[in-house]
Amino acid sequence: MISLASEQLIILAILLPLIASVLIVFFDKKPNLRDGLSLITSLALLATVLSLLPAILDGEQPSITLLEMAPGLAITFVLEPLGMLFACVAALLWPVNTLYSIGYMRGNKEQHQTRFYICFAIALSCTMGIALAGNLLTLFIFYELLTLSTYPLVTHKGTDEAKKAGRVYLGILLSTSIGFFLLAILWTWHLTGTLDFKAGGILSGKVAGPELIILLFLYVYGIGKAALMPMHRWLPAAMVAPTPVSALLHAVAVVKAGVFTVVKVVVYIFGLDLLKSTSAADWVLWLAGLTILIASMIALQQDNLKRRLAYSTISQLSYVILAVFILAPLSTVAAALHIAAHAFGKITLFFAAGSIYTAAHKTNISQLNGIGYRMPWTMTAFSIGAISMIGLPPTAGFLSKWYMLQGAFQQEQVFAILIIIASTLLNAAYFIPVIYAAWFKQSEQDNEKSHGEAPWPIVMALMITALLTLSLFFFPDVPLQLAMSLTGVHP
Amino acid sequence: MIESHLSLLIVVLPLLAAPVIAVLPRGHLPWAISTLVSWSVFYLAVWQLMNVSAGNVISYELGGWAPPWGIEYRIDAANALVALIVSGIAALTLPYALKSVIKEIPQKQHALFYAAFMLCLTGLLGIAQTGDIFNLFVFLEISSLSSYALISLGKKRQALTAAYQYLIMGTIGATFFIIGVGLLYAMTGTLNMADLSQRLPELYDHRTIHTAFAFIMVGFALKLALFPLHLWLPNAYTYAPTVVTIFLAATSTKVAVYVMLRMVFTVFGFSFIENTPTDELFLLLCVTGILMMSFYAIYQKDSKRLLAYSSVAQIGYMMLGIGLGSMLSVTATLVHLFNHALIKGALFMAVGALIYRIGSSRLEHFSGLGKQMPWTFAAIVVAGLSLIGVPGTAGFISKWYLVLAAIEKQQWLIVAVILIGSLLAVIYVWKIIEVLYFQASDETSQITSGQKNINVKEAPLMLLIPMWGLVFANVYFGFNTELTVGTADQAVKLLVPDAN
Amino acid sequence: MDMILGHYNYWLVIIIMMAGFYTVISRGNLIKKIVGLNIFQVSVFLLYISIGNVKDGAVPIIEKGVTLYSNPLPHVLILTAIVVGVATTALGLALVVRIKEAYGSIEEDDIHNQDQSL
Amino acid sequence: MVTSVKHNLILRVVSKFLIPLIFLFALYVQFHGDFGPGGGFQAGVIFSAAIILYALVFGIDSAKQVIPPYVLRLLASLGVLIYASTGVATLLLGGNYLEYGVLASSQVAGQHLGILLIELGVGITVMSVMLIMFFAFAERGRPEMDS
Amino acid sequence: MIDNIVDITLLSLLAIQAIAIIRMRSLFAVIMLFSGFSLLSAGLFVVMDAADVAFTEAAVGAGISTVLMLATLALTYAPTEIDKKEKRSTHKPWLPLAVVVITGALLIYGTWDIPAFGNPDAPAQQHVTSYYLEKSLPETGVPNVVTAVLASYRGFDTLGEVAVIFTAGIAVLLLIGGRRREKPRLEKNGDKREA
Repeated sequence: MISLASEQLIILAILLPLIASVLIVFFDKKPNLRDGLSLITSLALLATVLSLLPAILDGEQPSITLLEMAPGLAITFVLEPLGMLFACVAALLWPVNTLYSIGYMRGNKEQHQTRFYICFAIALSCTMGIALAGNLLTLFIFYELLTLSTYPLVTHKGTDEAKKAGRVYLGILLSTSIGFFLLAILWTWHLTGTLDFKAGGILSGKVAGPELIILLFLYVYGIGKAALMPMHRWLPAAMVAPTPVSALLHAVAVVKAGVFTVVKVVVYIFGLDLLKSTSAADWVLWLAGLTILIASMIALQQDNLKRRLAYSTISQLSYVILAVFILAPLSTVAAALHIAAHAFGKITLFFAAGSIYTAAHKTNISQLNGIGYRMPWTMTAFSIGAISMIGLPPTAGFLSKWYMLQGAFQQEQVFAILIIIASTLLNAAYFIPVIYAAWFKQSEQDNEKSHGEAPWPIVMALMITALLTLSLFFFPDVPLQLAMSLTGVHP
Repeated sequence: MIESHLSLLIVVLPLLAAPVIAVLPRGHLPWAISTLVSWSVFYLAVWQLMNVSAGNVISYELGGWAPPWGIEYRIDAANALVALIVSGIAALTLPYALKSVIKEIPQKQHALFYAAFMLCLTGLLGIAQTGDIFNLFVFLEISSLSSYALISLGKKRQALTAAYQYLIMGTIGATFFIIGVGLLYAMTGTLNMADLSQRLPELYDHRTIHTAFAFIMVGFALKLALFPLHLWLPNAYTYAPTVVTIFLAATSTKVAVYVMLRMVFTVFGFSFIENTPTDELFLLLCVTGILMMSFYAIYQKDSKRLLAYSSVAQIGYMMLGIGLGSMLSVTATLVHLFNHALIKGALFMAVGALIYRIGSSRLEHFSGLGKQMPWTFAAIVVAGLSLIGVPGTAGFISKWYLVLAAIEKQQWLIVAVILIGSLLAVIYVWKIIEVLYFQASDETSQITSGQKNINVKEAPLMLLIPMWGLVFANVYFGFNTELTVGTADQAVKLLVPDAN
Repeated sequence: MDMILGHYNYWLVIIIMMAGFYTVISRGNLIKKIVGLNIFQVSVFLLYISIGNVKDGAVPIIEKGVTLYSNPLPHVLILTAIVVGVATTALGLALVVRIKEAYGSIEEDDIHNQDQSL
Repeated sequence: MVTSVKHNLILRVVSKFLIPLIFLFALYVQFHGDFGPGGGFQAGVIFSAAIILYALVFGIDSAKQVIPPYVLRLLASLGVLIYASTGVATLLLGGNYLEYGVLASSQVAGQHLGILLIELGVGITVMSVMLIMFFAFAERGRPEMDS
Repeated sequence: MIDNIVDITLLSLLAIQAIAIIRMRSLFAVIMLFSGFSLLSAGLFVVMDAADVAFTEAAVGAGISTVLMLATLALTYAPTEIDKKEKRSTHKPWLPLAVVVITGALLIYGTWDIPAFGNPDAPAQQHVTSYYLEKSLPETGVPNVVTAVLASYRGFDTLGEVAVIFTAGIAVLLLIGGRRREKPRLEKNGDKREA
């Protein structure tokens, strides 16, 4: 009974945003209805996803197959812990982000707002599809659709710069996914005759030696959304998009879809044991490490706030990859947790950046001196987010890094440990100055009258996410349980 | 009654319609009749496909003379599938034709135009249905002559030279084909395909057979514009009237591909191909063709020409399937044959709708039309994605099987080429989409003779409905592969019995 | 010697065929191309008829007492082919006329140059 | 080319005799095809040749009065229809397409009838198409001739 | 033997004419030569016992085709123009020459295994044909086997043939039916050289 219901819920979770996107078309001329509709839908989606929780916490894995394209190739959805976690994060942040968007889009009088909300809803639906996908094919379909549905958002401004950015965005994401990811999927299909996600992986015993390395390479770089260097260029490019897009999609939905896919592939396609047995996966670890460091260093030099955040995202994503490829159950838990932790933190930071832009029309860090006093809420939230990025208590970031280190120690991955420590310092190095400038520096031209806080929806939104960042530290049980049941460890 | 003569009526109905239409007065009557005929033919084709989908073979003896003495129609899944495509595209193109033709062709020629269209349909269907190689030649010429005439009706004067060029190359191709047929006849004394496949095996080592094979292959390579024999195609597709381009692009090359399949696997037989050394060369041609033509497509400034070059590249994909010569790869060829017809049909229809509104096919004149013509734009996007091979579209299925076939054969170079090809497709498809999607910034619009498409209206329904019919087909066959892959499997079982 | 006696016919036909083929692909004058095409096709007809030829065979019209006929089937095929040939020729020539009207020339190079200059 | 020979008296007289003969010959070829060389196609060509000769000698306009273009168009279609519908007739009589045997009581008689019909169709179409072509080419020239 | 000699002579003449046609640049002469060419080939058909084909080739090749070609010539070169010569081709003939040589070589290679000319036991003479020669009279009552096969055994081909002719008719009407178009279809009227 419950399983039946939850199957319907799975479909509902994917359909809700789609239906919304269709309805929004008709409200083109009535902005209030349109925005209201978006908000309601996002809340409905949240309710749907949350009502899936009990089932999964009872250890069920309801699944539903829509149609079979060819024998063995089906569009299937399965509810499993990692996917649930990802879905929760996305569904939780969408309403907040919608609230924020309303404030931001109106505050900045953006064009084509209807198109914006439509594409946003579609993108969310694709994200749900990725989170709940039951096999590689289904996942791949939604993965590509996500890329395409976000293209109009990235090029929203329609300027030549936006066009260029759009080209880079599509160029990298499509070419990697068609050139490598699809090939890897086909190869897997050729080797195993199935594409289902199975605990312990489906490739064990089917592939070894150099083939394994190549296949791994195809997957890791095919999933360009994970932004592992040198496939990271699209992410900074995507920053021309309006901030809500950068916030939800390029700090949460899209990029997390990338690392999420990597984790899925490692856990359910390769299987930890297969990778542990060989040294085929070591190079990924090293690359992830390097990406973390290099990205952080680049971030250090960016003066544009959003670009700095973008590079920080790149490095944070590689944390997840690093964590997975430590190949310890615990570190896998950490990876799962970090997906959530970073999401909350980073979206807060982007919200803050956007609110500064809306209120003060400032984009560069060098302009932020003393802004904390004019925008106390914003900067408080920003600070919380930054702390979480650095990984200090009492924030979510600490939690994930903690497990990561534990895992690394378990496996005696000295390299990983060093990387984590070094990068923590770097993170601090590029966030502390911002906070310092905001609170303790005096600005020359600005004074209290020049501008105040951003519109209330924005402030409200970023406070919520900041609180989420904190609460994940104090009440981590649910996400933790989900992450644990992913690999079945109980420390 | 009808059931037993099904396969025949498919060809004879349009043949009967043509002379009637030719003498009709002006007005919509010629159009109405040809539409009616094409739909009924489509219906018959569906019926025929259902009859053979179980893997059985229909044999129809024309004139009641048993083969090999009389001419035989021999229908298996492969023919049925091709006949279905041809008639289906025709059935969708003709409703589209009504307005487009009124716009592009002087009224006093309409009757003759539709008559020629019917004859072209007759020819293509005749090729698809027949089991006799000389009869094939005759119907090939019917379709060729009518298409030369149809192409020459284009508005620009280049249409004439394009048609002439096609006429010369096409006739050379056909002549090569009958030379090959003549040699085969000299060695076997028969013209019936089934009979030939019986009699050829003990002659495999004869030089004459190899020569015949070479001539037939080259002849049809010319017809289906296999690189580097494609020179006629881009001009023909670019300057022909929109409707003609749609129909030919979606059907004629496909039929030629089918003939290639039939010749290679039924007449000569798979084991013959195995011990001919030419297949490496063949694959090489396909590979270079795919890459070069895709690059050409990227640099085109005219939308129709761009799509034409992409067609040549896509033909390369289908040929790859034949060249690899495994059951899987031939399945891939048949599936792509079907899907590409849908894709190109939809794309040319959409571009045609743009041309219908702004009277130009130059890309730079399309700037910003996406806003004025959202449905047409959406059609281009979906069909374009299908051309790229994005999952959820028909194009993805073709790519899937093609790459799988290449992997199975451990042909990694070909795998790479297929994927690179789709990446190039991303670029040239996006060239169109980007122009349509973004408003022209002022400095660019100055370059493009200041044309701003402010007060352009969406294309009329008569254009949109068929277009979207094909677009939906693109999506539908991207998920439900029962018809495409299922039928292809049946066909391959008969075509490549001894593969692998 | 037998080889030659048995095949000279084919070889001469092939030479004619190639002459026609060469005219088609090498000449720039549109009319002459068509002429070449015709020669090409006629020589193919010759090939077929040669294939069907039987030494001391009679015209394939059944008569009492005659036992050896030449092969009627190639004749049938070629009758069809001739018709196809003339149809193609007519169409080609009609195109030539129109090209002349549109370009004022029937020389490939001139036409090409004009299209380039556009 | 069309007008040059127009006013040559001898030609006019000769052709007055010649043309009927050619017609006769055409008819012979048309219906004797079963027994000797010839048949619808050759007959059609000869027939058209006669009319072309007429046109060359007496001018296209008078030729067009003999056979106006729209008649030619009708005839061309008619020929194809005769042929194709012969096949349909055999269908309706329960045979396969173009299975003449069913047209008459006996197989051979049926064959005769069928062949007669289709040869007729061939002849008509060939004749009229040849003339259509000739007229088309000749007509096309005229504006240039006048100028 | 006498057959062969006639045969060889005719063929050689044809070859010479064909090559002459390549060399010759006066179009009128070319067309006339072609007319002669097809007459000659008609003669060759007679020698090879193909009466019907000869008949048709003479009527079509020497007749219709020639008339049409001359008509085209008259249309494409105004009466005032004295030199109805084709231009010298500016391209080097090597590529076409290579293509032709390769094709020809391939064909000769291919005819190597072909049954000897005039051999009554060749498969072409046996399989289907023998059936026609035996059965056509009893089955169709038509002594002229060619007609029997053309009209009955392969009647559908002939239907196709009629359709082809009909198509050509339609095509010609579409292209040059009626007088000159009011306005010649040019993109720029500037470059229309009047004939």
